[in-house]
Amino acid sequence: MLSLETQMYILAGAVGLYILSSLIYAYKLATEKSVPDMVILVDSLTYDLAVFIVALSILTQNAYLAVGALPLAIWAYVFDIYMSKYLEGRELGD
Amino acid sequence: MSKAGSAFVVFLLLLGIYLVYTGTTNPVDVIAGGVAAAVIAALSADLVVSKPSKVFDPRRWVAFVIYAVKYLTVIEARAHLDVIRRILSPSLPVDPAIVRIPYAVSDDYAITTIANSITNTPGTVVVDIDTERKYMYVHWIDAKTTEDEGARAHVSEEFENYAKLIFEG
Amino acid sequence: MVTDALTLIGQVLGCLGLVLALVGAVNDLIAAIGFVRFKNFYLRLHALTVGVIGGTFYPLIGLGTYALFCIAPPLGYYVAGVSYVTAFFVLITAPAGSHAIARGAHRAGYRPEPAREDKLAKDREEGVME
Amino acid sequence: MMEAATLLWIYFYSVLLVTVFLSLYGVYRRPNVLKKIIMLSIFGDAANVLAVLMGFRKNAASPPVYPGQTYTEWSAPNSTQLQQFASAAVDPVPQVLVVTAIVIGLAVLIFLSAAAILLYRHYGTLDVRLIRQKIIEGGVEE
Amino acid sequence: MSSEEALAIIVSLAAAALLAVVAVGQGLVPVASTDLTPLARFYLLNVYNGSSQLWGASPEVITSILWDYRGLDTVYETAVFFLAIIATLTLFRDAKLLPETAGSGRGMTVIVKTVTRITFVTIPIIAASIALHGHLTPGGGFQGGAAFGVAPLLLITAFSLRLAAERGWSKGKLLTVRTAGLLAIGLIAVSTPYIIAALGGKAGIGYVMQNQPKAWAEVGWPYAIAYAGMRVLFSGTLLFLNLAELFAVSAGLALVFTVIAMPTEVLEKGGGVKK
Amino acid sequence: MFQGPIIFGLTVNEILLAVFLTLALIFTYKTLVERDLVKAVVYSGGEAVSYALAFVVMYAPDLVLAYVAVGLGIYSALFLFVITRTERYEKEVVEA
Repeated sequence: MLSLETQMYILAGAVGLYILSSLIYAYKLATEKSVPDMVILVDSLTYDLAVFIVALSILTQNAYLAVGALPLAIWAYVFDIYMSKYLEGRELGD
Repeated sequence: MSKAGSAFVVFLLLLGIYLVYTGTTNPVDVIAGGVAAAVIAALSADLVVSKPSKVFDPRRWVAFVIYAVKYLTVIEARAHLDVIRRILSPSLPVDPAIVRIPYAVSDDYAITTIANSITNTPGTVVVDIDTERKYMYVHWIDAKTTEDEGARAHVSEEFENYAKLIFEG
Repeated sequence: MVTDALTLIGQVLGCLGLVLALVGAVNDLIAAIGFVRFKNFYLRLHALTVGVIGGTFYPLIGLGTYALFCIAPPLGYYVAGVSYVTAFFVLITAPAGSHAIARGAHRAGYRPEPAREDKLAKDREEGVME
Repeated sequence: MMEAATLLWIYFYSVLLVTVFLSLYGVYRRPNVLKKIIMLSIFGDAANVLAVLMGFRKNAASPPVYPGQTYTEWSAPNSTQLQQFASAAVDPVPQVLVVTAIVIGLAVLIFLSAAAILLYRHYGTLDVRLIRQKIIEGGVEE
Repeated sequence: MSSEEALAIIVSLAAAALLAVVAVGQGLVPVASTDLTPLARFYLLNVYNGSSQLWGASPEVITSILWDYRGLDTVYETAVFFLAIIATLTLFRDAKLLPETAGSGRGMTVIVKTVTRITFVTIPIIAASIALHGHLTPGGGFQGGAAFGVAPLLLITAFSLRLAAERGWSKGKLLTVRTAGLLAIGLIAVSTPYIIAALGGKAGIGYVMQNQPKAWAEVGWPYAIAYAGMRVLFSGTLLFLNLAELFAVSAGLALVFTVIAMPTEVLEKGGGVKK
Repeated sequence: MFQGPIIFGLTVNEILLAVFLTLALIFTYKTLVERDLVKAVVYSGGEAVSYALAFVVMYAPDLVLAYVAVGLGIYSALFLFVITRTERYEKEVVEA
């Protein structure tokens, strides 16, 4: 059983770690050279920030902030699909 | 009959997602979500489910639950610890190879379950799939063997057994 | 009495969820380190998997459980529902996305190097695989 | 010495203005039409964020949505609750404008992309310098 | 990086910093402000205040402003969206969506296809949830429509445009849905005077885009209905406008993507040319 | 209402906002100087994610719903549609 304060400290720690890793991803994204690497970095960044949103919404006690997590997670997948179809060298509607 | 059955299955799935997503179970939401789910299911259910009778088989559900629990706890934890150890150890011990793994299922969902299970365990990623010759090409971070059957025993045999129980037959 | 016990179980589950979220954050950091250390696209895919399943799926489940039991409804249910649906989508879409991008990369000419063997490239050169 | 908060807000405005200027520079100076379109989309996004930033305030703690209302289990708030809500929420007006702006921007970009495809069909290139050269060489197209 | 780019960056940095400092110094922009503008305070205090004469009956301030206080603006904006899509269609007016010319039908691998099947049916239900709860939680017609717009793109990319054509998608059907959405918005916008007339009141009292009754126009849409011991809050016109907007935006986006995803030859030569 | 810790007179949201706006600026710059338009599209995706998070910390969940769908889901597809039909590389700027 954890006290409310401890719970908030744990959440704040998680939020901080997510920000740290997202900064690493962003750094790698800005210095990366090959397209597939960049795409999976955008993926990682997006998934990372989706959890960050939910954690932030619980931490700031604003439930409605969490609504952004789902679009971020789904549309990272959509982005993957476009990019891979482009990399295969085919038209998107093919 | 089959069409109505698949529409019903998709309707249940969509209604479940709607209710979980909105986080309420009050009657108005059930009605509104039900109408929306019924419209979508009537328009595009044949894309998703072709044999609805399979869905109402309790043995498949038991196998699914056992598989889900085992996969999400034991298998994932083992694979995660393995890859995390590789990432954090200073010498970066990797021995990658793209191996060819045969599979013996034919249902789309079974294939997808196997492939997603392989990809979702860190250490193995399905790079390509050949549905005619029934091979998956898997990038393996620590290739213990490059033989087809040996790799299958290491990587996908368990997933395949459960996928057969859940989706085939 | 029974409701007290249920509340206590809920609190314990919620706290376990929080711990899961913290573990997930550490996993995500490790995945980021893996991105830096691995020098090859196909190896980085494994770090991506750690980041997606260990760093996104499990924390979302944990945070959803916490919201379900430790935040007053209806807002707690709302957050929990969003988290669970997001976790479900991550579980089914993320592997398909990595598979698609790996396939696209292999077709675009990115080869896994170093690698002990590349049976896909061999088979495609021989023409058995389209 | 200014407060840290004031400096930070000057930094916000500076960063957004730099983004706006850089994207406008891209629209003006990059030769490729698609690059111009991409930079135009970034320009619109930065302008949107700038608008929303003006409605953001330091002691905000809630989005402008009264929390906890469902279809059936609802009760209209009393004036105390409303005052509390209004003292915590951010400014809704820029957000409303930006919802509109996002959709309009999307429509405009769809049209511009379609036009870019037709431009390539007509001239065989998206480079505005080459297009200009072709127009000069071949006279005015019919 | 060329010297010109460096110069542009330095100039824009300096100009932006200068502008920001001047704007802040002159008090043109809020800086770490802690209070609201009077307009924002008015909206926040009145939108969900049942005792106010000017309330919008919705806890979602943004949707309420969007469709009630600034309703006509939003209707025009939907019309602009409509016209932009019409303009895009006229650029490719000869292209026809036929199964035999719409792509090869090969699509991507079976894994992506199976996952996309599930995703394709679940994105619309998420969009419906966003739109149906638009007056209660963040979301609304635009957001739901934009979310839905990704589903046809996903289907077209993962399978092929051919599947969409074989499933009976056509420009005509999508245009019909889109036009029906816009028409519904228009009808709801002018509905209040007619409702008053139909109820036997004096015609011409209600105004365009009226949601709740006002002191000078005493008839409006109800904001809730009582049924089986519940009071169902649907905020007058807001729910219906959100739904109509969802149909208009999602069908419009699906239409423009099916057109723009056609093979290049069909797009450029028009008609259903054979390869 | 929960306010969070105040660091040097700054709230957590302000600090996060600074981080995300800076990220968006970096991605904008990378988009500007990138000659390969596919990479430019990926960078604009990163920029869209940064701005979406900026909207989150500015308490605008409505805009997040609209903007993520549009910025990451639709713009990137639209640009890739144009790239597949036209050309991938932008030519160097030649001084006149």
